Amino acid sequence: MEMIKETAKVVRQQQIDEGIFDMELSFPKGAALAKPGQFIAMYCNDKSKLLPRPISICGINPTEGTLRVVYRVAGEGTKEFSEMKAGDTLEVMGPLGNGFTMKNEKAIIIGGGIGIPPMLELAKQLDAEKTVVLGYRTSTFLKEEFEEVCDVKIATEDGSQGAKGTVIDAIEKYGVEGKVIYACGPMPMLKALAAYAEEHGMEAQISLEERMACGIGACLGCICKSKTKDHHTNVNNTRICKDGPVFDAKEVVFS
Amino acid sequence: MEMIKETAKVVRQQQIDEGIFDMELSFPKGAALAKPGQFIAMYCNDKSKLLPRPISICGINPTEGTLRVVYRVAGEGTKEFSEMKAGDTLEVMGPLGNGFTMKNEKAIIIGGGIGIPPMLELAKQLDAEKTVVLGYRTSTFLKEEFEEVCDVKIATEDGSQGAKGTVIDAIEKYGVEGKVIYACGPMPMLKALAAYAEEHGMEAQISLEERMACGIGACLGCICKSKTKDHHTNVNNTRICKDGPVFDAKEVVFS
Amino acid sequence: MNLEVTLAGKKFKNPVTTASGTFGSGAEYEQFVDLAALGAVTTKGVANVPWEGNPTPRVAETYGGMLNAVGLQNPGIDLFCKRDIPHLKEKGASIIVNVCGRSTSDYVEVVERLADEPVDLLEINVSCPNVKEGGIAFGQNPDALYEITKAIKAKAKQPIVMKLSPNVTDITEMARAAEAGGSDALSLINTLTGMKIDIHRRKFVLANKTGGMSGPAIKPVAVRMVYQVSHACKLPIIGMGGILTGEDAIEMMMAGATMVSVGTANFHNPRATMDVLDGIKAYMERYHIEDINEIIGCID
Amino acid sequence: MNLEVTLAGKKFKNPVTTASGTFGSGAEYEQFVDLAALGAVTTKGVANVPWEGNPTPRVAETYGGMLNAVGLQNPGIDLFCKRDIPHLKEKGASIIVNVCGRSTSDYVEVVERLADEPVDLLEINVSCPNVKEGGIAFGQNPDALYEITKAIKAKAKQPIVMKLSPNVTDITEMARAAEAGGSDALSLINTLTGMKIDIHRRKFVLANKTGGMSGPAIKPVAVRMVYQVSHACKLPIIGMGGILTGEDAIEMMMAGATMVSVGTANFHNPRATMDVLDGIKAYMERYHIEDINEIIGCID
Ligand SMILES: Cc1cc2nc3c(=O)[nH]c(=O)nc-3n(C[C@H](O)[C@H](O)[C@H](O)COP(=O)(O)OP(=O)(O)OC[C@H]3O[C@@H](n4cnc5c(N)ncnc54)[C@H](O)[C@@H]3O)c2cc1C
Ligand SMILES: Cc1cc2nc3c(=O)[nH]c(=O)nc-3n(C[C@H](O)[C@H](O)[C@H](O)COP(=O)(O)OP(=O)(O)OC[C@H]3O[C@@H](n4cnc5c(N)ncnc54)[C@H](O)[C@@H]3O)c2cc1C
Ligand SMILES: Cc1cc2nc3c(=O)[nH]c(=O)nc-3n(C[C@H](O)[C@H](O)[C@H](O)COP(=O)(O)O)c2cc1C
Ligand SMILES: Cc1cc2nc3c(=O)[nH]c(=O)nc-3n(C[C@H](O)[C@H](O)[C@H](O)COP(=O)(O)O)c2cc1C
Ligand code: FES
Ligand code: FES
Repeated sequence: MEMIKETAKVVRQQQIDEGIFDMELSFPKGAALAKPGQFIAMYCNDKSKLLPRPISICGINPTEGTLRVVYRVAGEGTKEFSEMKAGDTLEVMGPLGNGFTMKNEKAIIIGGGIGIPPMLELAKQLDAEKTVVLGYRTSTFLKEEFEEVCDVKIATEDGSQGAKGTVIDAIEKYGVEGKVIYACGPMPMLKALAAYAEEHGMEAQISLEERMACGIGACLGCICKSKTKDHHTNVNNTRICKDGPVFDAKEVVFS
Repeated sequence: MEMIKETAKVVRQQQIDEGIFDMELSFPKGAALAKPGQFIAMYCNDKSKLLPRPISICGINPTEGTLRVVYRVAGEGTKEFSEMKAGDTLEVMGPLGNGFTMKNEKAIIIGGGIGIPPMLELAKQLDAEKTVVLGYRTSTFLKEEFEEVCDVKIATEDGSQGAKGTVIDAIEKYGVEGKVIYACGPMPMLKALAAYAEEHGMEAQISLEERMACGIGACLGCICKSKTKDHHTNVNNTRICKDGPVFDAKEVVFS
Repeated sequence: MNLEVTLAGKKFKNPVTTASGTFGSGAEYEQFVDLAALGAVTTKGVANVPWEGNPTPRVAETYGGMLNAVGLQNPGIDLFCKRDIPHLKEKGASIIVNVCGRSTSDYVEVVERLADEPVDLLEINVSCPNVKEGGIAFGQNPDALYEITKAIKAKAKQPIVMKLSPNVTDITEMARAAEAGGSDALSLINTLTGMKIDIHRRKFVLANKTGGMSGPAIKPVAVRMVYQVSHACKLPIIGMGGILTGEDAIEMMMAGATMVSVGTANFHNPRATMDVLDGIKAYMERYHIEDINEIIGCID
Repeated sequence: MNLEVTLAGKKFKNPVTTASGTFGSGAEYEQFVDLAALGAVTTKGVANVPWEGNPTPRVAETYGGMLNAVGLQNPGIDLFCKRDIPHLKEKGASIIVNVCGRSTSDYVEVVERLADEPVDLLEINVSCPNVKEGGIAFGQNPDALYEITKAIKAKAKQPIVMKLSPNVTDITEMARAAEAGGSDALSLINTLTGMKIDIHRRKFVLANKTGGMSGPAIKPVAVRMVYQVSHACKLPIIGMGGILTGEDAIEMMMAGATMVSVGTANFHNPRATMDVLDGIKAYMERYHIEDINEIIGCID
């Protein structure tokens, strides 16, 4: 897997929801290589914060040489990013990780909360019959963009839009069917989807999250428990940054 | 002594010599209080560097509400400042220290190297017969501005302009005379001037430098040895940031 | 919202105090901080007689922190009692006096001299890495720490708070020694010994070669030690080391500190103590915490 | 310009190596770094059998540094010898193998297994704060350190480099114990034990509660200890702790290190090792230094 470390320029940034920002980065070499489900490591300019922030790729534009990220302000690092303006620069490394394996089979593309952005480029690129299911708390950022691509079902925690509850509630309420699940979102959602997929004999590709240091497989900071022994360290751990973040749900041991 | 801690805005910045920058800061409350010989504490935006950088005030413009500083890029902090542009902001505290005591007696105003900038505002404000003597390595930044105020004599290390050697060489070569010396510059120069003043029965007000932490007299980081016991700690040390940076040369014990 | 805490039987209006040596005796910060609004002012280490301290340079910046080797310059207890205590009282501040010495009798002399002064606590600095005699010698040996604690406790009118050095293999051993010696509370951490070299001049940056490292860089070590000590003995803790914000203070308190001291942060921001206090209040509001005491040592 | 250094009788083309555990076995950094251009690659700690390591979260950022509690996950010596050593050799790298264990016999087994491998040095990690057994237990007790050093030295074919923990009262005592036990060189510092609390979730950030602190925040402690050790024993030193730039490396060498390891900096900048090397060269050019050996321990 080829990856690039470079100074990228912010091309555009705007706030799209409460605490949620949409940033377009000029990073031509990265854009030329990126695939849906991969992520980039974004470094802070403030040097008291040394570790890169892993952020999923939400959009890939190889023609313009840009990558798009949509992120939530969670702490100091994402706060710094959110204050950047067009023309500002930051160090980035990527694309990182494996990305989704796109299959030509009927698909359910599922995103929950801040796990929604990485599903957009997949929804665009996946060449198969597909439905998108999105789980929000209340406010429905990026929904319109998904709707431009294919049919979209919604779940909200308070039921203010779509099904009330989780993405699984939406799948059941709207009778969404498919052979392959592609998903990103909070751990409980992924765990539930893994069970759902197994029950329904579906394949599930799930994108996991963990605290990272190197982002490239060297530090063993970001492992998840795996059913089989990992090729790298010969134990039941696999590196999310390098061998993931996307895993076959059957391979993952949920805690 | 009143001092202010505030976010100041860079109004103008330009490079005026190799590694030497001239910055105008909008800091109205500071400008209203400042006197020649005082300094400000400039904080870095990069949070890996916590301590403020003490920089002398080179110009005071209470009407515009600005203070001017001229500084040399010596390390990481001054490098950060040098990269700032009009409109950028930084935290500053000041005015700090005592400043020069302006006497209505024939004066020699002496600056050496990066000790030259603090003498400019003094040269402007001092209401007395005065000559300015400036010691440079080679290149003569700010010289023209001093010349607008009064007669200026120069020493350069290589003799490329003015007297060859130190400011004392210039004083002797040009027969500069006065009752009071006001000086800022490297320690060896100040030590020599203290001896020169004593020999010639002159008063010498010298501005000292030391590494600082608080900048306001609390940490006891920045003391110099004094001939009399200090009012603050009752020992032969005096705080440069608070009781200085300007001292009567007779009070200072040079090491 | 209750911010009042009790430490060693003394009440403080809130848990925020100043780290000794970073706040003088308060006067220098009065333009920025209402001293009466602090839980207490902890003053710069004071000895039985004036100390000159170390040669300069005494301070150096490091990544996310700083080194100091001030060497406990101080005016001696006489001038301190005559000038600094009355001034602090006049301003309405509660007072924690930090005491230093070269020998046990030095410490005892200061403590006795303070017997009738309006001082809430005596913080005993046996952990200064920047003086040749005394100081750290007591702070790195549990037996010596036990002995000096006992000697000071025997003479002290106010509760004593032994201040521990982090430059030890096992901080809990030191905490237990101070507890056994009769300390009423503990204060930690003092600075970590460090060094900086000026590679251009090929010289140590500090005249003293080594200095004590402080500031946010050391916070994880401080939090760890406060946590360990709070589980190793029963004494209440004044926690310090790298507190810059209210969130840092909350972290230190969750680790087990009843009060927190703000040190190096004052140099970065002269209003740091007030910002820390405001940050604590904001945290309490956000999570509907009625009483700050709820969060002390709240995680295991 | 000579960059070659000799340590424990082995020649290295330059003084820059990688800090164990921050560089895997090199493969992950190959896109950024020519492994053959390094003085050596120091590999992640390897034990006699595969280790699973600790639960996640294993890493946390701190001010100017980070904490890790990876817990020495490793593939075991068999896979290491079969895959990692040949790969490194193929890339032209010199190799320093970092060895970990839970008991003396674990260490000895690994060391014996490496006897005929093309490895330059064996760095013995007796200072990992993140595993329950072994590791730090040896690294905080001079007698235990002496014994294990002796046991390993008796079986090792390559020179051994005991890696010291900074979590001790007196690093020189540990250095002398390792010297007495027969260590050929010393490596320091390993990480400082720290803790971080997530105040919003009221939980430890690391599953292991405590972790090892590394990065530029700890550099002053590392420089101080390297300096102290270089004056307390005769062994050459591999210095590490917070090296981010060539200037940091020069500082560590002036303090007494013959080689330097770059660790956490790799996470901040995957080309950090190369940048450090370039920075060293730039410094030498600027000051007309012909031979890097001139600056080792050049200040007292
Ligand atoms: C593969 C991957 C993809 C991600 N994609 C996105 C995305 O597209 N949009 C988005 O908003 N967020 C995403 N996240 C989460 C994002 O990385 C964190 O929100 C972010 O790192 C927080 O940084 P901070 O400095 O604001 O928070 P702080 O809490 O100040 O960060 C402190 C440290 O913890 C790490 N950290 C904190 N929270 C997380 C987290 N949830 N996951 C991993 N590391 C964390 C930070 O990277 C940093 O090292 C992703 C995480 C992973 C692992
Ligand atoms: C009262 C006073 C007035 C000054 N006025 C001026 C001025 O008008 N113009 C100017 O160019 N310089 C002036 N200096 C020197 C200036 O403070 C330093 O050059 C500057 O702090 C270097 O910071 P740095 O981050 O670039 O260097 P670094 O070496 O990276 O700084 C590291 C630390 O050392 C301190 N430090 C380094 N050099 C000095 C020094 N010479 N004096 C004090 N602290 C130092 C820094 O403040 C910082 O805390 C003055 C110093 C003092 C004490
Ligand atoms: C400049 C300076 C002077 C100090 N003087 C003292 C002192 O006199 N007595 C003492 O017990 N601790 C002293 N300390 C240590 C602090 O009180 C505190 O324990 C340490 O700095 C850690 O807290 P911080 O990281 O918030 O600064 C001093 C620290 C600094 C930075
Ligand atoms: C993620 C991580 C893993 C580490 N693993 C090991 C290890 O396996 N063996 C070891 O001796 N030291 C290990 N260390 C310690 C480093 O080798 C080094 O001593 C320490 O990080 C200080 O250097 P630095 O500040 O440059 O990172 C590890 C450090 C980190 C950050
Ligand atoms: S973050 Fe280092 S291995 Fe994944
Ligand atoms: S810098 Fe703190 S007393 Fe002068």
